[in-house]
Amino acid sequence: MTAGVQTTAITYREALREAIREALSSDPRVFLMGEDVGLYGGSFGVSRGLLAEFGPERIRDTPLSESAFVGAGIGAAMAGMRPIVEVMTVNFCLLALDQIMNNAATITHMSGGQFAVPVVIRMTTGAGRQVAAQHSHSLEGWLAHIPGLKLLAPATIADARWMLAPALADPNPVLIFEHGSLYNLKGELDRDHGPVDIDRAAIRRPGSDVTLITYGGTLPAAIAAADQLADAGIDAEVIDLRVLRPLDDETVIQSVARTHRAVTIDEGWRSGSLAAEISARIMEQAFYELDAPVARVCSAEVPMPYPQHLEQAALPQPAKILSEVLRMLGKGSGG
Amino acid sequence: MTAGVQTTAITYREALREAIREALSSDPRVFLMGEDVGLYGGSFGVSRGLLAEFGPERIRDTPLSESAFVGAGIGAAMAGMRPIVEVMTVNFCLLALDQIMNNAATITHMSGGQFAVPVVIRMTTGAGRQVAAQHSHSLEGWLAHIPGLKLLAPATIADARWMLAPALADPNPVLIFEHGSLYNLKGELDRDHGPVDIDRAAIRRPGSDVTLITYGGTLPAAIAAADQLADAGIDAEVIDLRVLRPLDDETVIQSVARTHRAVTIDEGWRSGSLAAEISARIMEQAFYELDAPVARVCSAEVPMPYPQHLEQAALPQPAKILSEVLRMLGKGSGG
Amino acid sequence: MIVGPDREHGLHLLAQMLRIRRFEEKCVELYSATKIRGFLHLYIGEEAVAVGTIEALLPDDAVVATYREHGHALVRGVPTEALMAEMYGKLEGCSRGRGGSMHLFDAATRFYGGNAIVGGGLPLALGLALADKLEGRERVTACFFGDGAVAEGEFHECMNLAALWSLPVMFFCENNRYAMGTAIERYESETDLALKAASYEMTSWSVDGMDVLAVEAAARKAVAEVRDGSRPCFLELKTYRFRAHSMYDPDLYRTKDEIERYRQHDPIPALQRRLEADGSLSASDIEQIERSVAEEIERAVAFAEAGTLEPVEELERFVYWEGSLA
Amino acid sequence: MIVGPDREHGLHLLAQMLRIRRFEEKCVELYSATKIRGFLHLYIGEEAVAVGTIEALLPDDAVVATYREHGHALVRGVPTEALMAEMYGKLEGCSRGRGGSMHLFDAATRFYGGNAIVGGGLPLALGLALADKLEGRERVTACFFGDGAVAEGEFHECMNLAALWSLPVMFFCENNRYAMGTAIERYESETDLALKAASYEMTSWSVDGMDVLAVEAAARKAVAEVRDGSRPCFLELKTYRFRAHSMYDPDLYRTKDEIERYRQHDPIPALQRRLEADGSLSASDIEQIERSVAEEIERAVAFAEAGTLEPVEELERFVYWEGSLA
Ligand SMILES: Cc1ncc(C[n+]2csc(CCOP(=O)(O)OP(=O)(O)O)c2C)c(N)n1
Ligand SMILES: Cc1ncc(C[n+]2csc(CCOP(=O)(O)OP(=O)(O)O)c2C)c(N)n1
Ligand SMILES: [Mg+2]
Ligand SMILES: [Mg+2]
Repeated sequence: MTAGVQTTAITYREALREAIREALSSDPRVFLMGEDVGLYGGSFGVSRGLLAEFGPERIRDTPLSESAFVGAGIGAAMAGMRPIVEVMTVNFCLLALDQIMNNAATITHMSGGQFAVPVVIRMTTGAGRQVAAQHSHSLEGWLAHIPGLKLLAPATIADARWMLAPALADPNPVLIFEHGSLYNLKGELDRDHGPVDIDRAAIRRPGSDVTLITYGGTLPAAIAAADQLADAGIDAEVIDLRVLRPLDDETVIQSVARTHRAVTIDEGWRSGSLAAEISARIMEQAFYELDAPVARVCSAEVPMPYPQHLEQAALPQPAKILSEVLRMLGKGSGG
Repeated sequence: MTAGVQTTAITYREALREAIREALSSDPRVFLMGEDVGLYGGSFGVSRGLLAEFGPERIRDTPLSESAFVGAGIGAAMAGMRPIVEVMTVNFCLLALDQIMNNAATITHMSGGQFAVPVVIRMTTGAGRQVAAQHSHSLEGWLAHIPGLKLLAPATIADARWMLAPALADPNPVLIFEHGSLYNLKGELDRDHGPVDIDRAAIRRPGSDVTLITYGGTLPAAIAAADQLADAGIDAEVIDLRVLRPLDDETVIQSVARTHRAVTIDEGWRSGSLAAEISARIMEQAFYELDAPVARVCSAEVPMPYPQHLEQAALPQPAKILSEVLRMLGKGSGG
Repeated sequence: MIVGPDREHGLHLLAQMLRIRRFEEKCVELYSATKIRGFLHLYIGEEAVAVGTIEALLPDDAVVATYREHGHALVRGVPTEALMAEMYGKLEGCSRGRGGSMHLFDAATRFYGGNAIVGGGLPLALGLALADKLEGRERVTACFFGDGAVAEGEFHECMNLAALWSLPVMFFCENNRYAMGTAIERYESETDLALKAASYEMTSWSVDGMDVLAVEAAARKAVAEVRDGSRPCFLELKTYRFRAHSMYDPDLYRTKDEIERYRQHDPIPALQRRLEADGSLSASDIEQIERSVAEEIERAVAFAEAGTLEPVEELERFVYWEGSLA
Repeated sequence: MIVGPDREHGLHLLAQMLRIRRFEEKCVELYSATKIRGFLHLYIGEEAVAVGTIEALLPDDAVVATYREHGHALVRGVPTEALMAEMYGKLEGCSRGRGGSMHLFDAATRFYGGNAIVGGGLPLALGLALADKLEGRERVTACFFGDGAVAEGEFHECMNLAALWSLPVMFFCENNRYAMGTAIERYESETDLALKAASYEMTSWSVDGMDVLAVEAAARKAVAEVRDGSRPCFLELKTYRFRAHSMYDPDLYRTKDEIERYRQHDPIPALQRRLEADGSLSASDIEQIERSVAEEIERAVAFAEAGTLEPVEELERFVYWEGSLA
């Protein structure tokens, strides 16, 4: 910790709440709506206390009507408000996808640039809590296919705290994905940090032998793998994409130009994953820099099974990243 | 045409209709349902005449309730029927995506293999008719992300005619995408052909210098580009993927191993396209065979604009394929 | 019984309906000439609905419509030239040519589209109204949709949410008895749509949508409830489309007889007859209206013809907002 | 006034409710011991609903339920051992361990899940019923869902389609007054749910879901309508959950008082008192039922404990169907 920087111990959940509280306090156009965001405090406890502080007009509990309230957020944004819409989990956003793709992502273009859609849509994403096939999707990489949207994946406490303000200031619809495994993450928060750059990826660990590219819930696995690789004398760089659309090619390509090797770690299903897009972009922009084919460590292509051992086997794990890198460097066990 | 083969001149639309008629005639468990499939004859005229022939119990007009009737098709399939559900266009399937991903694709696995879901869901896809942003999506490559589904894209009259029977015989949910630009395609149909293989891609034009990989609505553009390349002395192989999930890697990889160059042509938006997946797989399985990076010709990343010149500019065109290949072969205009 | 309008207002309503009718008749011509492409959904026969309802709105109110929205845009005040240029896909169009017939937008008149997904506009209307409510503005959001949209889940979610939150949304259900080729009896178990609205504790009425005076009277009453009561209302407008669903539709699912029967209730001659009976309308009045409408449309066509095509280099503009917001 | 059951039937109903209660109490224990993981939604307090309604079904009928479905699976006849093994995620579970608490499936008893998307099971129920209708089988599909599901668009689409097509679906709406932490008055503009059903021209009733005899009587009547009339019915069962929404829920959105008030209507003591008053139930009866239930659950736990974990190599099985179909 640099001397002189004011920090506080805080959880990822609290960091999100602070960001929302700050937005509500500083801009009367901001309001929060979603299922159980009010009296219940949010199904993951993010908005606990906000109803008491800001009242039911600005902290709005909604019926189980995902399409209606997501669309209402879009409409309110078109009319000049700055709504934060919480879709309880990414699994339920399928019910609102028409509104997201055909309205939020499209209206600015379709109207010839007349209407901005400054809505922020937050959702929890990811697996790891044994909640089985219908509640364990990681769809953020897949949703990054849609032009007109911006997608953010805060993977650190600082990003959880500081991404919301720039997302609300953005004139475009911004989707923010909070991985369920991160809410209880604890760490020190730089209190004077201020809004972060929501255009760029971040290098979370510099390295020279291989680039590990990831985001959101799999950042801890990538860091853990990099630590284990360091023990084996391999110096891995870890890139946290942070922004899933539009992708920051520059940071990725420059890293690969230094390391000549890349592995993307992505909790989405492998086929058609964001990891595929990263691989294709490296192919297109850095092919001649590569010493080995870009590899992917993704989730197994199965609806998530309930039992812990199968779920863990389906998810990207440090051990799989490790063995991918060792194989790539010709140091595999030969298995 | 080989001597002795019985053929008839037929359109793609008629070929689809014949396939549905055959299915209805040969299996009492088959029925067709969707918006305006009956009295109206299908919004693209595919089912014209079938209501009169098979009656309203088996040709069922539905309300505008995409989620309910797609889900009802899934349920009926679980109970032993063989429903053909028509979603008028891919644009509206967003409203039924929860049923498709969380039920159709998931129930077999989630039930531990107890229930099969032999439903066929047909939809029109694609742009090119100036119907603008909300009616011009090409989402089939994107939907190929979902495990548990099979996805087919008939690009020829033979596939339009012969893919339905194996799709209905398949115990899994099968999505069939009919590109709107193909319905009026006319050609000769081999009457004795019989069910086609729905596991494999097809080489539509053998070649040795470069592999053009595509499917569905962009097959004609790829063929046209190959013809023009032939004029320039470049021998392009054209692969029609036919099956978008699970992908037939073997046909693609073997071709690339021969040609050492590949371009994927895909009407989906570029980022997160099926073309990205193809690129990533070639990266993983044939990196050392490549003489140049795999390229993609996709749709521009915009909601489709209405005016013809902008729409055509947004779509993959033979000229773009041509220039991609020439660039790859170092024969670009240098522009 | 609706009291007759004063002469001036009567002529105004007639002119508004004729503007729509003639505009669309011209569109049909232009479609055949391939000047207009893509989907074209005509409102011919239903003009009394847009004219009567929008009459009840104030300039600051908002409108959300469907893909069958030329009439609404016209009478709402979107410039006819910009509308026609949009139909042509020209840069000077009200959506810069990018939207076309189904996606007319106009910030100046608070015209929020043109939505081609059945039911897709309803949630937007809720949001516009919510913004007004939160900001304490006494504005109304008028939301138009067809009978077919009532079958969509979205309708149900939006009716409940609007009623629950007392949002100032005016739901105008244009019941032309068909969703594309499917008659309402064939897709709704209960065809009394106003009854459905009541099941959300929402005030609802039904009115003859072929009678522009009746429509206007009902709309004024309903809009007043929304504005003063700050709560949603539902108005069913019973109407009929004389033309096919779109230019692609062979229109084989209903009888010529049925269409003919409804043509007897054509809202334009109906109003004309009424005004004539009142002595408020003379042959020269009609002639003058027709002439002025024809001129307006001619001007619009000339404007559209002279318009420019956006340079291809600008294809990727407006996918994201250009610049920042206040 | 519901006539009292005969002694045997009364004891049967009591035993069924106790099976659910004790099974779930054991699940809570096992959850604390981390034998059961993920989401666990308890039915405690609502037992009369599953017991009374499923009593009205024939063995060949189908059941579609929600994530709060242990009770339904148990009384429907899914073997208790297989249920408990499923809670453990063991290969011997009724979904081979892959589904867990929210995804209980059993082909043998036509138990079609366990669906964790609110409203997600309704379309499936329509399809099961449509298959029966098309094949001319006189079966009923019972579809369970909560009050919260009524706000989903899917509910609306399914009510209409079921009524329109006269599908033999029995809609059982388990109104426990809360969707997670939100009370029904806070998310429905019209809280009379049976009234909503009526807006689809569907026969509907409402019944005290804490009185198993009343539930059974109403369910028998409704199911008979569905079976004989070959059309859907809607039955609202007014009930209450005594426990939190799931094990994650701190339950801070309702008062202890409210919960206590409803506990006075606990369906199990209520039936017990009634049977005692009739003289049909003695202390030794209760003791015997409790003993047999305890043994059943002990056996199930032992079975689950002894069960096997599926080898990791089998992870990718069942994503696609293995083999072909007839
Ligand atoms: C969600 C969705 N489903 C299907 C369609 C195709 N479609 C366009 S208009 C239409 C009929 C709508 O009927 P209605 O709501 O009554 O409006 P009308 O056309 O009669 O004005 C259909 C089925 C669509 N655009 N959106
Ligand atoms: C579509 C969808 N939205 C949100 C959720 C999260 N969720 C699970 S249960 C539940 C409450 C449902 O309430 P109700 O239908 O009344 O059933 P109950 O839990 O009371 O039995 C919610 C919001 C979900 N599973 N699915
Ligand atoms: Mg209509
Ligand atoms: Mg409930």
